[in-house]
Amino acid sequence: MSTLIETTNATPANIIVLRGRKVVGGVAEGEALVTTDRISGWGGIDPRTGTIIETRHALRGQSFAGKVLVFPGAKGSSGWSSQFHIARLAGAAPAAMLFNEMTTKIALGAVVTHAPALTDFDRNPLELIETGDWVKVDADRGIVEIIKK
Amino acid sequence: MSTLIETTNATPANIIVLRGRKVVGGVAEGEALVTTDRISGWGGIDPRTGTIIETRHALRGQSFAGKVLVFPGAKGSSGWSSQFHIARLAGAAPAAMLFNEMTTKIALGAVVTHAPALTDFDRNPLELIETGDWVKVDADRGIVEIIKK
Amino acid sequence: MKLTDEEQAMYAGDRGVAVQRAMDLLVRYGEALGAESLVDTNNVCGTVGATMPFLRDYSAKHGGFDAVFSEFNLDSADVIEIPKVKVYSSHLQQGLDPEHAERQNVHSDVVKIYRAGEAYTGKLGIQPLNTCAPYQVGNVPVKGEHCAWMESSAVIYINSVLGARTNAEGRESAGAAMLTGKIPYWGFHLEENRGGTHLIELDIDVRTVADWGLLGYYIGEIVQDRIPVINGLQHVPNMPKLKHFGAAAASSGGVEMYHVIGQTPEAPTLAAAFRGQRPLETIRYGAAERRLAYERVNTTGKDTQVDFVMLGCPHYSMEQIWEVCQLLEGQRLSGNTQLWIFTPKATKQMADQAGYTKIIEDAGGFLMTDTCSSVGRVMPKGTRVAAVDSAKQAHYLPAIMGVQAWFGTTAECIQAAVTGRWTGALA
Amino acid sequence: MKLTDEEQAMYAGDRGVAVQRAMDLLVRYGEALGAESLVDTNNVCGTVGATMPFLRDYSAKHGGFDAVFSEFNLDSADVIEIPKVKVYSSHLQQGLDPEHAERQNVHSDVVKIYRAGEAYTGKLGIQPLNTCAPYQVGNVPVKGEHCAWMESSAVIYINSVLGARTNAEGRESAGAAMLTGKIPYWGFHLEENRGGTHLIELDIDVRTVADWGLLGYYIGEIVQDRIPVINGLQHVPNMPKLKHFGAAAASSGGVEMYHVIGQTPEAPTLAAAFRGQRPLETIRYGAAERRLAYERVNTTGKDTQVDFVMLGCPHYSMEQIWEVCQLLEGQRLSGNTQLWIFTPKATKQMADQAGYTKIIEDAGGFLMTDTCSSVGRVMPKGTRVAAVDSAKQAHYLPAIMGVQAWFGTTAECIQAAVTGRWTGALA
Ligand code: F3S
Ligand code: F3S
Repeated sequence: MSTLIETTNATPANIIVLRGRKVVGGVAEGEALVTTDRISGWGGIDPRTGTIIETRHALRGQSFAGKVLVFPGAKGSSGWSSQFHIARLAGAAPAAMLFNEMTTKIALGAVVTHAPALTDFDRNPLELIETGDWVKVDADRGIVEIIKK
Repeated sequence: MSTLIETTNATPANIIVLRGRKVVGGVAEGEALVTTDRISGWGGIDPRTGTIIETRHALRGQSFAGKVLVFPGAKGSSGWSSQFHIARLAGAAPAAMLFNEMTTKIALGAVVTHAPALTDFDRNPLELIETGDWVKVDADRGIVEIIKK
Repeated sequence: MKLTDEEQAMYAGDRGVAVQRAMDLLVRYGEALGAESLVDTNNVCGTVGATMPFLRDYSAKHGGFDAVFSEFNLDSADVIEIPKVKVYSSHLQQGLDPEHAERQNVHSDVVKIYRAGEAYTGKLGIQPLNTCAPYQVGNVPVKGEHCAWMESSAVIYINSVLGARTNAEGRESAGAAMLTGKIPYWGFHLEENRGGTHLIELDIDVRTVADWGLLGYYIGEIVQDRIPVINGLQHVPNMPKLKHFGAAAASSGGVEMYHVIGQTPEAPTLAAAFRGQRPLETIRYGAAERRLAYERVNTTGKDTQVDFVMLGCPHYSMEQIWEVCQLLEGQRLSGNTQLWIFTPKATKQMADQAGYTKIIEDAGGFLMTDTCSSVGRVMPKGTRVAAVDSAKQAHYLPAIMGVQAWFGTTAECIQAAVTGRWTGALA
Repeated sequence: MKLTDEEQAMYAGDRGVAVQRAMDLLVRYGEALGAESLVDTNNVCGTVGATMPFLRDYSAKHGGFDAVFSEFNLDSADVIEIPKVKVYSSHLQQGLDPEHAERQNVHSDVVKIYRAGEAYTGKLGIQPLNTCAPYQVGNVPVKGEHCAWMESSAVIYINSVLGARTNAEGRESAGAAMLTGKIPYWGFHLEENRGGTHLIELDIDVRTVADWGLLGYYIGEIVQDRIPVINGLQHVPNMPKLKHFGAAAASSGGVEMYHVIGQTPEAPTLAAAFRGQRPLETIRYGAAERRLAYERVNTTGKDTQVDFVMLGCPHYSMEQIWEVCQLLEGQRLSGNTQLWIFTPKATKQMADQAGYTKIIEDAGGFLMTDTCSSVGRVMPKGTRVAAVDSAKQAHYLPAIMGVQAWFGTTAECIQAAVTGRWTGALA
């Protein structure tokens, strides 16, 4: 698998590779769930199912459990980390998290979610990844491989 | 009496005349009690006797009841006015108050003491009045007459 | 991250296992942030309660409060014996009001857990403020004080209004800070990150608590987690107004700091507020924007028959309780409507003493403490439509409890409580 | 003085007799000050209690609480019926703790008056904070808020640390402000009077609560009622430190406002603190000055056998109560020494809940509320020598109660409570 993540010029046409900074180490892959809306933790998700519940959110009703969650960043209550912490213990955490804006909410949330997480990308993942794409994340090496659906 | 308070060049040698700004109107006279220490109200005086009680105060143990109190100004607790208010009701208020430094403590204290009071003098009363001098205060006209002992 | 000798010793385990786990979390967290070091803090506000169902189950399965603190405050699956906290630590809001448990549909077993938790945290030295507004009950940080606070409405208040320095911490980082007196030196702890980013020009007067709430709700949605600078204020606000403003801005966006020119302590002038930089954007706030905010915050309100009026988000002050009493005195609630008002326990003590609790109860309402409807998920049974005077609560209550929520002034809410009908409108 | 139309109407009696008397007092007071106008205030802190002997007698003779309010809050010998207050009004400390009345040698008749007064003021809408530290229990003014507060230690705190604007009001002006929402626009309400006058250069580190108290005591005596500006701070203080500093400076002098460069909200720089003016004087504060302050504040301390340890001036916060608990836990007081700790009632509620009151009582001490030894003139019978950790209390207690007072750190005071001996010394 690791060879696929090499950033060679030989990358197939339907594969995009991003580089970012490690927030939480580890390797994971899964289907992308992408939103340009920031995500609230407390009052924004149901941690037992990983479902977005915020009233006017684009992903309302969808679950990130097992997905590679791609989003701009965190907002709202400081209950962010504990909601994602519970989601992990409930088995409803994302497989990985890719986000653009660093905040304490998301840093701590990612740390306690124990899922690989990256930020500070060379290109904007929100523009390159669509919901349904298959995404492989090697946070230790700072590499994301996107296989377009 | 009012003629005595005219500021003519004919003022006798042992009489000094000061002009100040009215704080509380009225006319009164009495023996001066002078201090260059500021006075605390609450914790500084015993309002039932008008006695100064502050530990390291120059007038400690002396009463201002019925005296023309000459002092730089007020200090300490905001209980200032209510202590002088009680002193008035207890019959232990000064006959008049002459002071240099305007503060809310002393303004309100003078108002509720109902004794004539002046400030903003043309010369410094602390330098011209000594304890024991006889002092006539016409606050309505802004005139203080000092008869040296 | 660069650690001092003492931090190294803590990290190495020389100060005990709990402190070691706390340092381990702080280092992982600091590195995730990209922080270069930790900073000393002597003022931590967090939550360690174990009354919500998931945590109760965890506690029962894994060995009680120490297990909960280990997992949910230190991110440690091992159960560690938790020592007394090292620094001044306060507890934020809880999940229920133990004195109104039955009314809140909380089982007496849960109240027992609450009481046991209270004794546990008391012994650890965590002050039971039990409120989202610690600055209303004695924890009032000073300008420049490095804090480690959770609770977005409190974070934005102390950063902006008091000039203290905190990021929005989480349950785990606050727990780790309590045991170590350390927090990542990042974000709002650093002077260079406290300058404004967006200029908000007020075209209308913002004067009432409700108007401050609308302004916050509007701005938060636009600036998200950046730092708005408000210019053109015509009246000096007060604590309730800035409290509602901040809570709203933190809810619709993720605002953790703002400036008000001539008002907040780090914004004597525009240049000072922006730290000499140019605003990224200028946003005008006038009658149209106010209306838009009003419509957005009222997104879920549909039915005018109101079952439930919820006040006290953020937790009410004495001044606000008195205002309600003045509106309510001598009236009776509609038979179909309940009124719950939330305040810190310490504030309720004064309200009891002043006779205000009785005025509220005589009208049929209740003054509750320690929690709120969104955090405790506590509402009268069968509530379909709620009325609130808080943009924050209007934002969260529908999402969390699946009800409709009307937002309006306190007077409109009391009116709804008395008549059972929502008649609020933008004045 | 120039009055607005509404002020004229109040002054003319159009808003009732009580309001007319209030305006009459405010006008006399404003003219005494030389004020040009009044300013609106929506935050008044005053006292209206009637438990001290002189006021009890007055009340009995002249017709109860309205008579007391008329004379002592409005300077009106006529007894006026007092209406509800017009603006947000809080009650400061009282003359006794009704729950420790017997221990404080207060007769049960006086407790009855206290309780009746509580009901009276509650109905008027005066919040029973019952503390000298309103900012610790929910009344936290914001920067620029025009207030009308009494209590010198609170006045200096909100002016300096919070940037609110108040003069040191008295009982009468606070009473008049409650009914009118007006106070003379003079002194610290005006920007031009808030600039520093004296520069204090710190040559030593000022870090502990006791050291802040000494610094305040020293400065107050020198600058009297002017505005000191402290430069050279090495550590950001916190609420307890600034609280003790201000209380001390207000006691030894009449300081109502100060600046700390880089710390307080109106003093980002020296130039800002002095509003561009030059200091009248520069004062250095080093080891010698600290020693002098220590000796002065300990003027009355002679006998090392301590009968009474009094803590909580200004009223303690939860953080300070916890500190005492840590020093005291598991020990017993000396049989010859009593320990009374004063805190706001609302704070005690939290201390009760956390188990801290019990720790203190188990050691033989008491946590009391609403008053203090100097204000309530309450001490254990036969006290000759007291120990305190407050420079303000060390200043007033000997003058008011005729006892000796030792000043030292909180730890030294607890040590004295446990051993019965004063062993404090300047570290
Ligand atoms: S905890 Fe407080 S800020 Fe609002 S959502 Fe609940 S009342
Ligand atoms: S009222 Fe408070 S400031 Fe001290 S003198 Fe008494 S404790």
